[in-house]
Amino acid sequence: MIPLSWYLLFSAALFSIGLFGVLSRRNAVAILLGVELMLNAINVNLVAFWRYGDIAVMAGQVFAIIVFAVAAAEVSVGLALVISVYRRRNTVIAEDLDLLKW
Amino acid sequence: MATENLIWLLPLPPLLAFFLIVLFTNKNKALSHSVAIGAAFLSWLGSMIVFIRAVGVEHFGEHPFASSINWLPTGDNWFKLGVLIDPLSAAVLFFVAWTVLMIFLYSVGYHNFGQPAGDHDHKGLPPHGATLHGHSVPSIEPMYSRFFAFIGLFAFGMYTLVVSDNLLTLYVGWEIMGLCSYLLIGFWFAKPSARNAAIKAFMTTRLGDVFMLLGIAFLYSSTGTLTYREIFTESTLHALATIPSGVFGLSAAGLIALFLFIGTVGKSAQFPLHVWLPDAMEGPTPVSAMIHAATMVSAGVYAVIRMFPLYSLDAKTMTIVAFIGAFTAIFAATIAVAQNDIKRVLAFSTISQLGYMIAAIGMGAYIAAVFHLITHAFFKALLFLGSGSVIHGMEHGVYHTGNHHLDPQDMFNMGGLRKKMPITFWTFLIGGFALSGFPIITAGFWSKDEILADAFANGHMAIFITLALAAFLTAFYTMRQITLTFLGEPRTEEAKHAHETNWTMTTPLVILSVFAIGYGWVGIPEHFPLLGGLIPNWFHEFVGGTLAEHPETLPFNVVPLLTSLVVALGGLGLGWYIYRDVKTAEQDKLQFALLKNKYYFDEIYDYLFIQPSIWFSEVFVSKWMDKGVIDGILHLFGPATGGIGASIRNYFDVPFINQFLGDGSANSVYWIGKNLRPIQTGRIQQYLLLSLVVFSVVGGLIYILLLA
Amino acid sequence: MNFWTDPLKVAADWLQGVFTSWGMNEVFAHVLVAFLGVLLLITILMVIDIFLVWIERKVVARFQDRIGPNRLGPFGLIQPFADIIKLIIKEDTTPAGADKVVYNLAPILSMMSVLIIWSVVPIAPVILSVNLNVGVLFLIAAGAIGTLSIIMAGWSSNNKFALIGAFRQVAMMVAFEVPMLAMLLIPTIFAGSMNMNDIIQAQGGLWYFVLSPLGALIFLVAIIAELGRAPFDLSEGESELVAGFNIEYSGMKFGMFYAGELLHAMTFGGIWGILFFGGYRFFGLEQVSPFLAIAIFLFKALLGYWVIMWVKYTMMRIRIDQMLVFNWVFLTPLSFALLMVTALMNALLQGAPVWLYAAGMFLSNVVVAWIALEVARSVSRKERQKVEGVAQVAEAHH
Amino acid sequence: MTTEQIIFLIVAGATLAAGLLVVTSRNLIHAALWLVATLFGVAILYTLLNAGFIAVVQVVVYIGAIAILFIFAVMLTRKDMRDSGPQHNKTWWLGALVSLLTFGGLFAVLGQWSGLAKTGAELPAGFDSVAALGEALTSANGYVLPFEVASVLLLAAMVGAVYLAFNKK
Repeated sequence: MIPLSWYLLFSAALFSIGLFGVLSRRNAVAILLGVELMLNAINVNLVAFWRYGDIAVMAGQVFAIIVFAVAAAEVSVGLALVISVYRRRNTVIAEDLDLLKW
Repeated sequence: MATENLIWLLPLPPLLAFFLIVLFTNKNKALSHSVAIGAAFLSWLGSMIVFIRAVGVEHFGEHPFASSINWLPTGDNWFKLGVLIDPLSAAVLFFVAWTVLMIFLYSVGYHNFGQPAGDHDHKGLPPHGATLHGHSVPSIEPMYSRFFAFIGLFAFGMYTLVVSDNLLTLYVGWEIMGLCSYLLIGFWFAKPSARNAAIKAFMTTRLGDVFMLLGIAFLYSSTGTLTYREIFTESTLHALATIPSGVFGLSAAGLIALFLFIGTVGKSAQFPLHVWLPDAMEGPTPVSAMIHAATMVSAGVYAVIRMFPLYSLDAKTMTIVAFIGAFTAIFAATIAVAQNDIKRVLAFSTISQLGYMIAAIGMGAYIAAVFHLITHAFFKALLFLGSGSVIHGMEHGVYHTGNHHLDPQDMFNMGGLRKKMPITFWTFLIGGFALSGFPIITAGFWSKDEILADAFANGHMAIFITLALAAFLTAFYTMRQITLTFLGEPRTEEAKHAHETNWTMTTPLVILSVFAIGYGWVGIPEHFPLLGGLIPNWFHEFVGGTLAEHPETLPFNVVPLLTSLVVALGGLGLGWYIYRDVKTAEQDKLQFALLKNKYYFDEIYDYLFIQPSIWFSEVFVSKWMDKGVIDGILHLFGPATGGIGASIRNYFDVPFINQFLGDGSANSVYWIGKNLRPIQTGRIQQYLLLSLVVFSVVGGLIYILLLA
Repeated sequence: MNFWTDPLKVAADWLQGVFTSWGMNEVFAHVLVAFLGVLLLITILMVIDIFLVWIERKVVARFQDRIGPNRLGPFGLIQPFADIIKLIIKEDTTPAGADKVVYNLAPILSMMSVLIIWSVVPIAPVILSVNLNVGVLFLIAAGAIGTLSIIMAGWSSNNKFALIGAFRQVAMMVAFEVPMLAMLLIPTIFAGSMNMNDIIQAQGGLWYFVLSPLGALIFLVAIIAELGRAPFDLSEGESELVAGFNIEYSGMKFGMFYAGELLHAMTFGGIWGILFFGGYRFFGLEQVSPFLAIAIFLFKALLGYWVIMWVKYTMMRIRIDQMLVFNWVFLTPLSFALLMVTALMNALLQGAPVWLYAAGMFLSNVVVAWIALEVARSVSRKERQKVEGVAQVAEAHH
Repeated sequence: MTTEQIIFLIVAGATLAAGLLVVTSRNLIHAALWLVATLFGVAILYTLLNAGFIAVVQVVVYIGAIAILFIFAVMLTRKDMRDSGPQHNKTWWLGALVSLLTFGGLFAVLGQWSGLAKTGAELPAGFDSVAALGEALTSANGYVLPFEVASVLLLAAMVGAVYLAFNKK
């Protein structure tokens, strides 16, 4: 049997990798890829806690499902945003999209 | 499908129909009424299934169909909502389902479906008729769909009230019906009389409802539950009976019961809150009139019967109930004698019959009350629909002659309709006989006789005599009505040309008349001579199962039987004898002003309550308090505030706030902003990075300094 | 328990015994046996696949009033082998600027996406590769891999035709996965389980085709679109895209796409049979012997395959916009409506006698279908009137 | 070292490697494909956790829909897809530092947690996690409300996405 810690460490690592992607990629799509990694890490945690906690309590899996839904929504809207930005500004480099500054 | 789930679904179809019609189909009349009737039919079907399954169960009273869900968390436990079908509500459900379906069907014909739209009909006014190649014909109701939407909502309220297992949802259904009666009475809102009647009904019932709400609240605060089956446990009842309420020596049970009863007094138009029901006849049609006169008002009685175990705890309350019931019975009956409007007669007879039931409950004659409630609902529904049919027939005559000033509801304009409208006549006759308790065959006889027998057997002599007298009057004015309407010769041209209404109106009459006769036979007392025991007293067994201890059957006694025979036959005979050849209202000996004006109750209330409140609002509040006192004070404020304001501005605001705080802070912020500006690059990743760095640093510091 | 009643288990136990007698580790032996089983299944499938080529060619020939392959061997049975040899000895080109790894990975994935489906297909009462409790969903998952393979192929060939073809194909597959999923849920509702074997077992008395004919029909349409065969073969419209996503592929790589498509078709035929026609069941015959059950299942699968071919060779190709409109505006709402109606009826008729249940389901299906057709008709009439003007339509009616 | 553990180590290692490639590879299509690989690995971990349903849904939703969507997006925004120029911004080292910090922090926190070494109980016989999940998702006392809300969220997202990506020309 695999100890819980392995899963937790794995998801921690995956999360950090995703975070790195989010923080360092220039391409907006790539940033979203990083976000996906982070979400997956969270899901692994949730399911692992379900498995190692009380099996009868389905909260972990349910949350995982909810996270799926949220991820799908996030990606669809995010990519739609990227595409419409690309239509207007003809770029998807996050650094170029800095209209928000002073 | 499981019965419990089915019960949950019972009230829904009419509600859906309501929204469907209001939101989508109100343009299309045919679609609207088919939606409404379809919904009513679904509910009817479900109710029948539930009823049949209920009858099938052995000892249904001990384990009724019940299910409930957690609704509201109240601290340590839940407030439960749920449905309950026990023998009582099953029996009530039966007649509700039938009557409601009949009403829906009947309305189609009554509102002249299929007739052309009126030439100059307005929304909010009764249809004035249309001219179809040459001669004038009835025209379809302008707000046809709306009407069906309303009665759909009404049906929802009624079903909710019947199937609910606690006082709260009962109260919800109750109020929904109050709203519906307001809407339906004021259906022709362009008629001032209808408007006022609607407001009057609403206000009067509201008075009762407020008390009922008080009662419910008191009940909840003292027992912590509103579910019947939790209230009617030995411990709870005993506790209620022992706690003193602190109001004129009543126990808590007594006071609660009294409050609930006031609600009933309002809803089922008992004295002194009966005044709204006669005016409710302003409602567009006997359909709506019958909705809240034959069906809704029985809701009030149902509420009392439902809470019977609570009532029976306190003798005082029971006495009050019995007294009010009996008084209303005789009181309304006397008024009914002098009314000429065919619908008003029925309205007052309704009031008096409800008084019967209330009196019966007051005497503890539980089953008799239920029995009379149901039989009365059937034959009174039949009578109202019949009267509607009569009026409709008369309107045909009116359209024929074109004399629109003639009141098609005045019985003195009718007469001899027997030949013109045979179906209506026979069904109306059956209903009338049932109402006046024509011996043996009619349902009304059995239920009424049972009440009288109860009164006699339990030695309530005063009530017994009152009720007997009321029964006599009932028979009398019923026969008066029948005679004036159907027998003899037509008094007017219109009456000559009245003719039978179409099948959508007559079918309900026929069906209901079957019940008006047949329903009595399920409740024939066992010890009745000859007939007793031929048919087992199923009703007594079934409904009696609702109570914890099954009420014993009465020993037979000949006195009440003779009384009811005498009063019924005597009243009928006398009524026919007096009115057999009365031509005009002038020849009517019994048109006392006192009775005609309903003992001047409206005037009294007007003088006692309405005028003072008008004075209070207009003169006292508006003129003195508002204009005089409050405005005066306000006018004082003005100059004073002005002075204070000016000084504050000159000596504090301008120098300190503006120059020092305002400009100073603005300048400093500007300076800071100018120097911090470069940080804001507008690059989301850098923001995130920055926040994360700060977070990790601060988190680390906190961790090191505080936790470790 | 002898070989005829449960061949697989007998063989597996025997092999296990042999391996362990060689002094092999228990676990390792088990894994090895399982591996061999998988290998066996794949081999059989591949052999069937070879003959599918022949069947396809024969059937299309008949549809087009030809004879089809008839030179090599009896009825040209050797023909497919010749085809294969040809494919193998062909030059295996890789376009310049192609993304090598992805380019070579794509055909493998596409073949894999077909084969992986068979890991949950019960081919006989005792022969279920994996008795997965979410088998039905697994189909969609496998389909997802197929989609991936196509887009990889289209992108990596560095060819705009291929890319456009892949885009169309993927758009279509993603679109039609929705009604497909909805229709997969209908047998799930009936059987109360996503396990394929349970679904088959539940179809003892009544095939779900009887309960939900409309569902079966929609599912058929969905799988045809998933396969990208006519009338949904717009991803490889020769006239516009030459050959679609696999335009740059040659030799055995193309062969893998091709064989994958054929096997996919038959597989989906089998799935159709399982979900709506009782899989390997045929009036208790399957109890006689597993081999008979396999035969029945294969027969049903081939029948489904034949239906798919029938559609392919009778219908004409539709445009991409028509396809998308057809799916998103018509098929998806219809399938959802059907799903809801089925669930509702299932709840209402809970505990009703079988005949009533079946009748209710069937009638509800018919009603839904009728309404859908009425709506479609009125809409199309309006369209026509927009285009042609009212008059002609009116007279077209008389 | 049981078989499960071996499988886990292999899969986890491969997944993390794929994840690293997702955030580092210059070619975005490759990054997306590596994402697919990562998701597969995670799905396998789910199966190791006896969460078959979640695993399949992972494949269906992520690979079948999300990954495809990514690839589409990358191709539609083709101009920046070329490997020209750096794929990481100038502050990538800081980002790396922060994520390493995060990992270290999580590691430290986990290291102190007591329930870390606990191993899950055996699945009770005949326990159908799919059925249980269905119950939990639809029972009134379970998670039906979040479930419905999620559906609403999806609808809103769909509408928003269609509106945003709709070409107003």
